[in-house]
Amino acid sequence: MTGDELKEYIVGHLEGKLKPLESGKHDPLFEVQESDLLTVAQVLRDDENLKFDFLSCISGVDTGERFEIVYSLASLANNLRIDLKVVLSREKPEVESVQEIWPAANWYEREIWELYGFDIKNHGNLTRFLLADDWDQGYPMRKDWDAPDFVRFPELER
Amino acid sequence: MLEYLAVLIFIVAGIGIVLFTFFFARLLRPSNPYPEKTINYECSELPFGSSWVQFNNRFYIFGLIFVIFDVEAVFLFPWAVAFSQLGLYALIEMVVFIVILFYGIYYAWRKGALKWV
Amino acid sequence: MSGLLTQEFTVNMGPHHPSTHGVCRLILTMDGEKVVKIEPVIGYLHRSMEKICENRTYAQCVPLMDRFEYVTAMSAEYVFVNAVEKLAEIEVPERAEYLRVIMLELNRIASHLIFYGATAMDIGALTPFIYGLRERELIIDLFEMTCGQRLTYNYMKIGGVSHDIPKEFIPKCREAVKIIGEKMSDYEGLLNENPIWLARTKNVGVLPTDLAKAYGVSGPVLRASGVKYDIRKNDPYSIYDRFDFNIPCRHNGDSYDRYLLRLDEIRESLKIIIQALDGLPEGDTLKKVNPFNFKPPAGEMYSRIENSRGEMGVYIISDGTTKPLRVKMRGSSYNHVQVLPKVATGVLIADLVATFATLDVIMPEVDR
Amino acid sequence: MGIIKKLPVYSEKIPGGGLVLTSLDAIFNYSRACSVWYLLFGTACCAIELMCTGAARYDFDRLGMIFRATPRQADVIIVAGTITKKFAPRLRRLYDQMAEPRYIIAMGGCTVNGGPFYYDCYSVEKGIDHIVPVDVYIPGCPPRPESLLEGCLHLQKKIKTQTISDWQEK
Repeated sequence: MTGDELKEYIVGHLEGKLKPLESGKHDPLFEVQESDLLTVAQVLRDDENLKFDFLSCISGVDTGERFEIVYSLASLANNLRIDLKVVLSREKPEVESVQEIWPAANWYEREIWELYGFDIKNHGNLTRFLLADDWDQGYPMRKDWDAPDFVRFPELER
Repeated sequence: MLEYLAVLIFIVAGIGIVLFTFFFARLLRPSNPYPEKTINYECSELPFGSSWVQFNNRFYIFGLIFVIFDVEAVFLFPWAVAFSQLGLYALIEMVVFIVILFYGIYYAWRKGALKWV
Repeated sequence: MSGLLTQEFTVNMGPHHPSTHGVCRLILTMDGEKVVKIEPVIGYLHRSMEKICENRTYAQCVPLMDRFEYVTAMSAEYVFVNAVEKLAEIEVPERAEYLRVIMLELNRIASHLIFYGATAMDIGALTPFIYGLRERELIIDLFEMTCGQRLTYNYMKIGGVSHDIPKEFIPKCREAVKIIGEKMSDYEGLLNENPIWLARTKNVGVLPTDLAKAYGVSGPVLRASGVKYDIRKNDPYSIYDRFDFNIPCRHNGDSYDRYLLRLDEIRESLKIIIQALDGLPEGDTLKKVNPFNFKPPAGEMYSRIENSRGEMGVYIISDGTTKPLRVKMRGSSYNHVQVLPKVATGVLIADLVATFATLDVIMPEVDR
Repeated sequence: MGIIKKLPVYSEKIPGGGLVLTSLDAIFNYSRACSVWYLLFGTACCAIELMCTGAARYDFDRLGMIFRATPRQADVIIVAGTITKKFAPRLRRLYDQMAEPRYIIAMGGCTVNGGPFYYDCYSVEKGIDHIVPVDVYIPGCPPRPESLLEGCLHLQKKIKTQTISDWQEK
């Protein structure tokens, strides 16, 4: 299935739950509401000729004004690859944990919780992970984060 | 009497060399123990929990059985070397020795000591 | 004997340990020699690469990608450069594509040779370490000849490769390929039928197929568990569809299969290199792009390639400025450490070390 | 450590004492310099270069340097790789657990002052000289095995200039 057929098939199959975005350059990118993320993920994994059983990675994104979380999925059986994007609210970013569908998500979500501060609901063990044990300076990967010893790369004027 | 003197010198020299190497190094090397140095090394982490626990000593039992039969082999060597001059009597003697030890391993085997848990 | 009352104790297989391939800490709850529970603690090499990439221009991110995965630095560079070229639709000249494939495959062999040496050293054999690294030096000479560095090459630029190969590269490369082809029999003769090696790795750390897929395991570890999936074949990038090579695949997923599979992959890579050397066209090697104000169009892109450890991916979001908005680096070792507790509990600690070695984990991919 | 502590004091009084002290220094320093055992320690990219230096072509054994897995038996830590804020206390503990006389070789740009991770980085220690006392710095990212060998030769020169009298304070 090429990119466009895949897009129609998925949009047709999951009527209204997700809409394709143009910013996905190479593989189809869909936007999903946070509420029906789990149902979409369940369908994508179990549908007969989709079978996205391989979760490549989950990327937390802070675009300066909004938070997003992107799931990159792949299907080993049918050689397909898509991305799912969920836009989160700026004040209280929280998202459902997709751990039951893809167990690989455990550590990715834990890392996003620690570096971005998204609250992952019923994840299980959201504990200190990558940062130093006595880290208390907030969520470092956010764009508006700063710290006393955080040295910015000087702007080289061209 | 003179021979015993040689044995005495031999013993004194043996013990002396051991003690010398052991204590002379202690005099020469710098020793500066302080608390951070004397915690035991656990992959650069602070050791937690205690290692004073009861554990399954399957290796210890195997080691014990091995030592018994290693010593048996030590006794076999002189006999095997001088086998031709010793004649029939030594042969019977050694066979009895081996049978007794064979009974030992049979006992350990039946008792389940050789079972790998 | 089994009715003994035995207590468990916890011990650190901690950040500084000869067999944790860097700084990964495993908190082990042990019952005598048997490992009851493993809890990996990572983060000792978390160098916040993704935060750094957000304040660098695209050309400046490439040397940083070398440090993301330094054993196969060429593949780390390639995955980033490939993503940017697809975002900006840049056509790479033919000769550069061939040079890239040659460098990628040479780097895969170098990485498998380090795997061969390090795994054998973890399990207790010291000679393979010297064997493996002796042949690897031949490959490092080739890299040094073209881009001047031994480990972090900064060789691939956006739009091609930075330097063309010198004259004596091709004969030296053919000679290196021939020597490694011959030395493969030494490697296999040393370990394949070695009874100690078999006892230490046969059906040790068996990773069933569904567990492997569920935990996002990829690369030789996945192919050793019976899933014949290789991104070079299933989702070909660059010019891999022009070369014919097959994908070794084994089925019982234990440490011995993972070890054998990587030796087979060295042979496949040798075949690819020979075909690429024969088909190397003439022409220029870089479609010049001004690195200082290079602005790819806004968009998002997840590019993934098959490096020696598994699927390596980069998710780039560009907002049309000279600096990427977000660069998410995906290393396959991240999933391999995550699957380790599921694979290596209830075994003796010696088997845990063998399993951890054959999963071929290196820490920058895990901690980034 | 009884006699050696008082040896410099006595040797000043005896007329030929200085000769005894310097010759003893020479023996100690020569034996220590020619068999510096390094700790098997590597966090990042420099560790691969350390492995290559330990392997067949750039052999460490020529300098008498053998890798030891525990700090108890090591004389020098070749800090090969980036030291993050999470790992700094561990490095300090490793250094503490080594027996005197002990040395530190800071290998690679990251250990000198943070290297490529100096700017925009929230989790890397900018250089290790405020964690452990460093004897030899080796620049490079990663430094070539030849420069690592040269660093070790510098360390040997440094060991050969030491005297017993300055052991007392360390």
